[in-house]
Amino acid sequence: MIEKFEEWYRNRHEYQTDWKQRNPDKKMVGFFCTYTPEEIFYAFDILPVRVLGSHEIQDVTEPHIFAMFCPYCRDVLAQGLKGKYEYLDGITIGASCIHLRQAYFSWDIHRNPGWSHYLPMPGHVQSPRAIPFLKGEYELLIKKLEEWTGKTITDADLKRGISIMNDARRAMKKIYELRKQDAPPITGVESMYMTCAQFFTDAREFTPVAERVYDELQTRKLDRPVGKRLMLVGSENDDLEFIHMVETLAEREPVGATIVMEEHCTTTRYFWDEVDTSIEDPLEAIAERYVLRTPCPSKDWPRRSRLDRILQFGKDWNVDGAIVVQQKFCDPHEADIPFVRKHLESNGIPTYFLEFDVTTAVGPFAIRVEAFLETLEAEEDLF
Amino acid sequence: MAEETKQEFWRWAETNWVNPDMNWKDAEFITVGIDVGSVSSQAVVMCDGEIYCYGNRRTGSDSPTSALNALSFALENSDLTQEMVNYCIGTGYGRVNVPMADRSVTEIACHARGANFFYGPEVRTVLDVGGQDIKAIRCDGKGKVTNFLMNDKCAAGTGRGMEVFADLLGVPIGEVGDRSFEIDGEPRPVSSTCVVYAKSEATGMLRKGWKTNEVLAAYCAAMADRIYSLLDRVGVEPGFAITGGMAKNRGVVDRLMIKIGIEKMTTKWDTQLAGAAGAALFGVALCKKGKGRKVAG
Amino acid sequence: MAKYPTEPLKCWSKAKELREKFYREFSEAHEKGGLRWMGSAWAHDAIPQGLGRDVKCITGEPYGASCAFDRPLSAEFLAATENYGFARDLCSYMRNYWGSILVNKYALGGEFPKADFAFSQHICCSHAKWYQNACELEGGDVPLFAIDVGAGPYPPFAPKLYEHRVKYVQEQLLDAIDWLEKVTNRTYDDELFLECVWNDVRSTHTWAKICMLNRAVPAPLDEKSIYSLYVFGTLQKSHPEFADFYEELYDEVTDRVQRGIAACPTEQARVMSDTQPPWGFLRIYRYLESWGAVSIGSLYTFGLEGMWLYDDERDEFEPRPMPAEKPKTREEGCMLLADWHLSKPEYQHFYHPEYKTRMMAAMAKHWGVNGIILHYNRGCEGLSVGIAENRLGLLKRGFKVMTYEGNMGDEREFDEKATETRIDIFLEALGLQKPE
Amino acid sequence: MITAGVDCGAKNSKTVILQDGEIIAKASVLTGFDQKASVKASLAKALEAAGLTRDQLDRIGGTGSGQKDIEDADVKVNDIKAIAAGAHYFFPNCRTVADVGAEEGRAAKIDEKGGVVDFAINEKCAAGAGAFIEAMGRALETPLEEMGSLALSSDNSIPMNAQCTIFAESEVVGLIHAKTQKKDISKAIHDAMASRIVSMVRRIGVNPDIVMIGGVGYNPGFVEALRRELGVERIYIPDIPEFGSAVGAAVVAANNGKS
Ligand SMILES: Nc1ncnc2c1ncn2[C@@H]1O[C@H](COP(=O)(O)OP(=O)(O)O)[C@@H](O)[C@H]1O
Ligand SMILES: Nc1ncnc2c1ncn2[C@@H]1O[C@H](COP(=O)(O)OP(=O)(O)O)[C@@H](O)[C@H]1O
Ligand code: SF4
Ligand code: SF4
Ligand code: SF4
Repeated sequence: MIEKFEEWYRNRHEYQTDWKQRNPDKKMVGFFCTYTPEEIFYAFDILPVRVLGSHEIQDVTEPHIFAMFCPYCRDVLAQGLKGKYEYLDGITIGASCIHLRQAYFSWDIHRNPGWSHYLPMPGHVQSPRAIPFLKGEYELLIKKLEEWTGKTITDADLKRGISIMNDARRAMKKIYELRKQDAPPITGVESMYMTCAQFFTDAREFTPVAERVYDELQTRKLDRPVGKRLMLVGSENDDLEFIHMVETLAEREPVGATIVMEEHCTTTRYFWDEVDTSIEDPLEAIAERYVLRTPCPSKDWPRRSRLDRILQFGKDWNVDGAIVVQQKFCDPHEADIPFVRKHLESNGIPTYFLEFDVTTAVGPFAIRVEAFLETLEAEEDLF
Repeated sequence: MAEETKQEFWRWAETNWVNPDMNWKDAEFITVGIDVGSVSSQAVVMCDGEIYCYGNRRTGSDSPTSALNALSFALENSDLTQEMVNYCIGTGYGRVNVPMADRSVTEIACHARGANFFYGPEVRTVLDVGGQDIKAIRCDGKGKVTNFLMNDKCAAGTGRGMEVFADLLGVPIGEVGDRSFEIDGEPRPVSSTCVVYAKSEATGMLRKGWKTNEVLAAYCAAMADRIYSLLDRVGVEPGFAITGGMAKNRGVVDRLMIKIGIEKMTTKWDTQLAGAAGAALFGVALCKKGKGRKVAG
Repeated sequence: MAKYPTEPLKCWSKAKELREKFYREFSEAHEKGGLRWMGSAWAHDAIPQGLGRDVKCITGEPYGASCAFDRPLSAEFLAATENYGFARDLCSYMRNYWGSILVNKYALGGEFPKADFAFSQHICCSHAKWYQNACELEGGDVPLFAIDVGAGPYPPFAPKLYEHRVKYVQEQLLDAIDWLEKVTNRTYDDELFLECVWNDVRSTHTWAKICMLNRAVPAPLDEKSIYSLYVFGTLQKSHPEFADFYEELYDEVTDRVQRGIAACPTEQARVMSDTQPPWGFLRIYRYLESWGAVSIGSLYTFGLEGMWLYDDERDEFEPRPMPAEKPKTREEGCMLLADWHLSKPEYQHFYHPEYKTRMMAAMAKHWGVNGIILHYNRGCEGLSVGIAENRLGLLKRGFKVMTYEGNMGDEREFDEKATETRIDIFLEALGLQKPE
Repeated sequence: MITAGVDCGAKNSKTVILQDGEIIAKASVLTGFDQKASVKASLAKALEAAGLTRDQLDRIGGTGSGQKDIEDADVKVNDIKAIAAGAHYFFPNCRTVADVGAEEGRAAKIDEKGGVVDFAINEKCAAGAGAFIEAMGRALETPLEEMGSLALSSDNSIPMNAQCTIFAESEVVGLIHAKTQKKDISKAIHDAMASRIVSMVRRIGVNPDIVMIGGVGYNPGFVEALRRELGVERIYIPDIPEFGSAVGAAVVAANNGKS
C-alpha cells in the first residue's frame, strides 16, 4: 500500500486530470504556499492542490523572475509556463515569502486559468490583531468563492472542510510517530512521498490510504541499516533525489543514514498543527490555526518561536544530527539559519549546512553528507 | 600572434619513492591508502604506520585505472606485491571506484588524519586545496574532523584553475610560485578567479603590457583572497597546516599566510600525499582491531 | 553644447547639515539623557517620537546606504556577516547594518551606538527579521516591536479600503504605544505624537509635490541630487525640521521651474529608473548626463517617502491631498498614520507587479520620459520583486526599457564597465550620440 | 562603395570587405596577446585576398570585445549593433539574433531595418559560450569539430547539473566513469549550454525568424540543441557564422554609422 504514495507523486498530473474526469462538476484550485486555508476550499467542494516544482533544469522563467530569487519559485512557475497545470480552474496564494509570490504573479499574468485570488496573510502572527484580520480576509475570500461557484456555504460546510484536513493531518502524524522507533518502518523518502502526495490528492482519498499504511507499518521490517538518524531543517525541500542519495549511501559507503524527521514547509511546518475544533466559530478556528502554526521564518518575530519546536522534534525523534537545508536565495531562512544552527549545536545536535538548487549536484553533496556522517561516528575504529 | 601553446606547462612532476632503510618483510601490517583525486592520484604504502613507499601521478579519465597506475607506480621499485597488503582504503573523488580497496573514507577525514601524521598532533585547522575543491577542515588532536567547509558550484580559486592559467602564460606550474614574487610592487589582485574569465583577464593584462610575473602575482593574490574567505568562515585555529597540491604553490600560500597572520606548520612530506597517507593510517587502525586481511607468509 | 541655464541648489548645504546633525544626534542621544531606537526607514516613526523630543533614531536603509558609499568599510561589514553565517544574497543594507554591529564600527565614526529598542514595520520578508537579528547581535536584550503592514493593496488596486485592513495596522500601532511605555518606563505624550503625525503627513505630501515639479522641461532636479534630498523622508518623516525643509525646497524648486533652471544643462532625453541604485557607483548618473540623458526620478524616489494616489480613469499619478483636519486623539492619529501609509506607492507591488507597472507607465507618460532603466537590484528583493514583469508590462505598453543587474550595497555584484556598455547601446537606441 | 568590417573577438579577429553590399573578401586570425597586431594582420589578409589596398576602402567599421584596439576603424560599432546589422544582412526577415562566440553570448531583438530594439548579454559566469564546449571537449578527449556531430548521434537526454565549466568538466569525468556513452555526454553538454543561451534569448523574446551567428554556429550539435530548446522550426545560420559581426560592422560603416 505504501507504494501508493510514490505512485501518486510520480503521476500527479494523471491523478489530477483523472480526478477532474471523476468530478466533472467540481473545481480544482492550485495553491502556491502552505498558508492557503484548504479547509475553506474543501467547504466549497473545491480541490486545493499544491503546485510543486519538477526539479528539471528549465529556461522559461528567465523573462519573469530575475537571478536572485529562489530556485523553488522558479521551478514552480516553470510548471505553469510549460502548461503542465492547464487543468486547473483557479490559482491562489496565501501570502508567504515574496519569492513564491512572484511565481504566483507571473502565473496570474501569463497563465490565468480564469480565477485567481491573492490572500493577504498576516506577518505579525504573534500579535492578537492577526486572527481578526485574517478572519476578515477569509470572509472576502468566501464572498469571492461564492460568486465564482454560485454556492453559499454554512458553518457546517466549513466544519466539514476542517475535519477533512484534520483527518489527513492526524493520519500523517500517526505515521510520523512510527519514525521515532530505533528501526523506523518507513524511510525518509517514503515519508516524503506521503507528504508530497497529500498536497494534491483529494484528502478524502488520501486519508484512508494513509490509515491502511499505518496499519501495515505496525508489522513492517526494513532490511536496511538505519545508520545515523538525521533531521532536515529549513527551506522548502521536496528533493527526493537528495534524500534518496542520503538513505542509500550505506549501499556504496561504510557510513549510512536515515532521515527520521523534518522541519520544513514541505512536511511538518505544513501539516503538523490541527484546527482546534473546540472553537465555536469555524472561520475563527481556521484563522487561529494558520496564525498559530509553526511559522515560516519571515513571520516568526519578534520571538523566534521556531527554535524550540525544532529542538523538541530533534529530541523526540532522537536524531544524531541535523542537515540544515537552504534553497539558494531563500531569504526567509537565510535570516534564521545561523540561529537555528547555534540553538541545535548548543543543545548537542550537530548540524551541517547545505544550499540547494533546482537540481542537486548529487556527487558534491554525497561527499559532504558522508564526511558529516563520519564526524558523527561514535565507534573509533578508524582511530 | 600567439599560436596555441604546444607544450603542457601545467604538468607537475609525477613522483614515486621507496624508503631505502625499511624492509616491508618485517612489518606486521601492510596498509595502503589510495587517493584518486580530480587531478592527481596517489598511493601510499605503510608498514605498521610508517610510510614505506608512495606514487603520485596524474589522474586519467577513469578511476580504477588511475588507482592501479598510482599503486604500481608506488611499488615500481620494490618487490612488495599487492597480495601482501593487509588493508587498502580508497579515498578522494574516485574513492568508490578503487578496485583493490577494502573500504572507502572521504578525503575530508583522510586529509585531516594525514595532516595529523605529517604535521603532528598540534594540527587543528587543515586547508586542502586540490584540483577543484577547496576544503577548510577543523580537527582534534587525533586528526578527527570536527567541522569543515567546501567550495561549491564555482571552481574559482582551485588548482585546476591555476593549471589553466599556467598553461596560458606558458609558465611551468612548479615555477608559478617563485616567479610570482620576482616583481617590484605587489599588483592589485585580478577581479575574477573564474577559471574561464581569469584567462581573458590575464590576456587583457598582457595586452596592457603587464609582465608575465606580475600577472601571475595578481592571479595568485586573487586565489589567496578567495581561499581566505572560505577559511575565514570556519575560522582558523592555530596549528594550521596546508595539504594538497596547491600547498606547493608559494605564490598562493605565502600570500595567504600574510592574510591569516600566523605561522603555517611544515613537513618533510609531499603535501599531495596527505589524503592517501591518512587513508593508509586508518587501515593500520582497522588492522590493529583485527579487521585486516590475512595474507600468505 | 549647453542648452539650458543651470545653477546649484541653494539649500544644498543646509541639507548636508541636517543629515549630519541627524546622525550625530543619534550617537550622542545618551549623553543628553535621551533614548535611541533603530528601525526601518519605512517605519511609522511618529510613534516612538511621542516618547519625547530627546528620542533619536537611526533607520537601517539610509544607514546601509551610507556604508555602501565607503566601499572598503562596507567590504569589512559584509565579510563579518558572512563569517557569522549569513548568506551573501540577503538584503545588502541589512548585511551592512549587521556588519557594523559585529565589527562595532559606526559608518559615521566611532563605535556602533547600541539602540535602546527597535521599532520597525514589516512588508518584505526581511524588515522585521532585520531588527530581530540586530537585537540579538546587540546582545539579545534589545526589545523589538514591528508593525505588519502587509494588509493588502490600496484603492484603486483594491475595490475599497476594507475596514479590517486599516484596523489591523491601526491597532498594532496602538499596541506599539503601550509597549513603548512599558519598555521605556516613560509616559507617552499624545500631544507630541499628534504633532509628529502631522509632520509625517506634511513631509510626505510636500515631497510628492516637489516631485511633481520635475515634470517641467528641463527638469529642475536630476535623480542623483534627488537621492540626497528624498533621504529625509527615510531618515525621519515626522521630524519637524525635515518637514519644514521640504517646504523650503518646494519653494526653491518652484522658482527654478519658473526661471527654466535645469539640473542638467544638456538635457536632450529623459529617463526614469527603478529601485535603489548601486550607491557606490552613482557616477553612472553622470555618465548618462554626458550623453545628454537626465534621470528625472523613479517610483522609488517619488513613492517611497512621497504619498500619492493613482487615478485609474485618468491614468494620472498625483500627490495624495492632506487630510482636511488634524487628528485629535491617539486613535485618530494611529488611524491616519495607518491609512496614509497603506497608500504608499512602494507598497502596492507587493500585491501584484501589475499595480506598479500602471503607476510607472503613468509616471513615464506625465514626466515625459523617453526611456526606462530598471535596476535588477540583487541587494533588495523587496523592491525588485516582480520587476521582470514590470519590464514586460512596460514593453507591452510601448516604452523603451533597459535593465542592468547590480546591488545597492554590495559592490561585488555590480559591473560598472558592463553597465556602461548597456547604457551606450540603450542611449544610442534612444537616438542619442556618444559624447566624443 | 567599399567598406571593411573588423571584429576583434576574444578568440579570433575577423575582417570582411564589402563592395556595394557584396562580400568580396574575408580573413580570420587568432587574436593573440597583441590585439593591435592581430587586427592589422586580419585586415591585411583580407585586403590581400580582395586585391585592394587600405586607401581603396571608403570606411572601416570596428567592433568586438577588442574594439578599442582597431586603430584603423573610422566608425566604432558597438557589439550589439554589429550583430543586428550582420544578421539583417544575411537574413532581412530576421527579428531575433543570437551571437555565440568563444567567451560571450549575446542576443538582440531587431526591427525590419536591422536596428536594435532590445538586447541581452550573458554576464558573469563563463559557462555559456564556446569556451565551455571546448573545455568539455578536452575532458571528453574529443576534438572540438567532432563534438557537435557526436551529440547529434545521441537521443538520450541526461541532465547536467553543474553550472560551472570546471565542475561540468568533472561531471563529465564522472559520467565517463559511470560508463556513459560519449555521444550521450556530448549531447548533455550541448543541451546544457543551449539552455543557458535560450534563457538569455527568452529575456528579449523569441521570434520565429531567429538567426544565429558566431563561431559556435559551426557546431551542429549546439545548433540543433538550440533549435529544440527554442521550439522553432529552424535556425537561420549564414555559411560563415563567425563573420556575422564583422559583416555587421562593414554594413554600418557603409551606412556611415547608421544601421
Ligand atoms: N609542484 C607543484 N607546484 C605548484 N602547484 C602544484 C604542484 N603540483 C600540483 N600543484 C597544484 O595542485 C593541483 C592538484 O592538487 P591535488 O591535491 O593533487 O588535487 P586533487 O587531490 O583534487 O587531485 C594542481 O592543479 C596544481 O595546481
Ligand atoms: N568548426 C567548429 N566546430 C565547432 N565549434 C567551432 C568551430 N569553429 C569555431 N567554433 C567555436 O566558435 C568559437 C569562436 O567563435 P568566435 O565567434 O570566433 O569567437 P570570438 O568572436 O569571441 O572570438 C570557439 O570557441 C569554438 O567553440
Ligand atoms: S524556499 Fe524560501 S524563498 Fe523559496 S519559497 Fe520557500 S520560503 Fe520562499
Ligand atoms: S530587501 Fe529591500 S525592502 Fe527588504 S528590507 Fe532590504 S531594502 Fe528593505
Ligand atoms: S565563474 Fe568560472 S569558475 Fe565560477 S562557475 Fe563560472 S565558469 Fe566556473
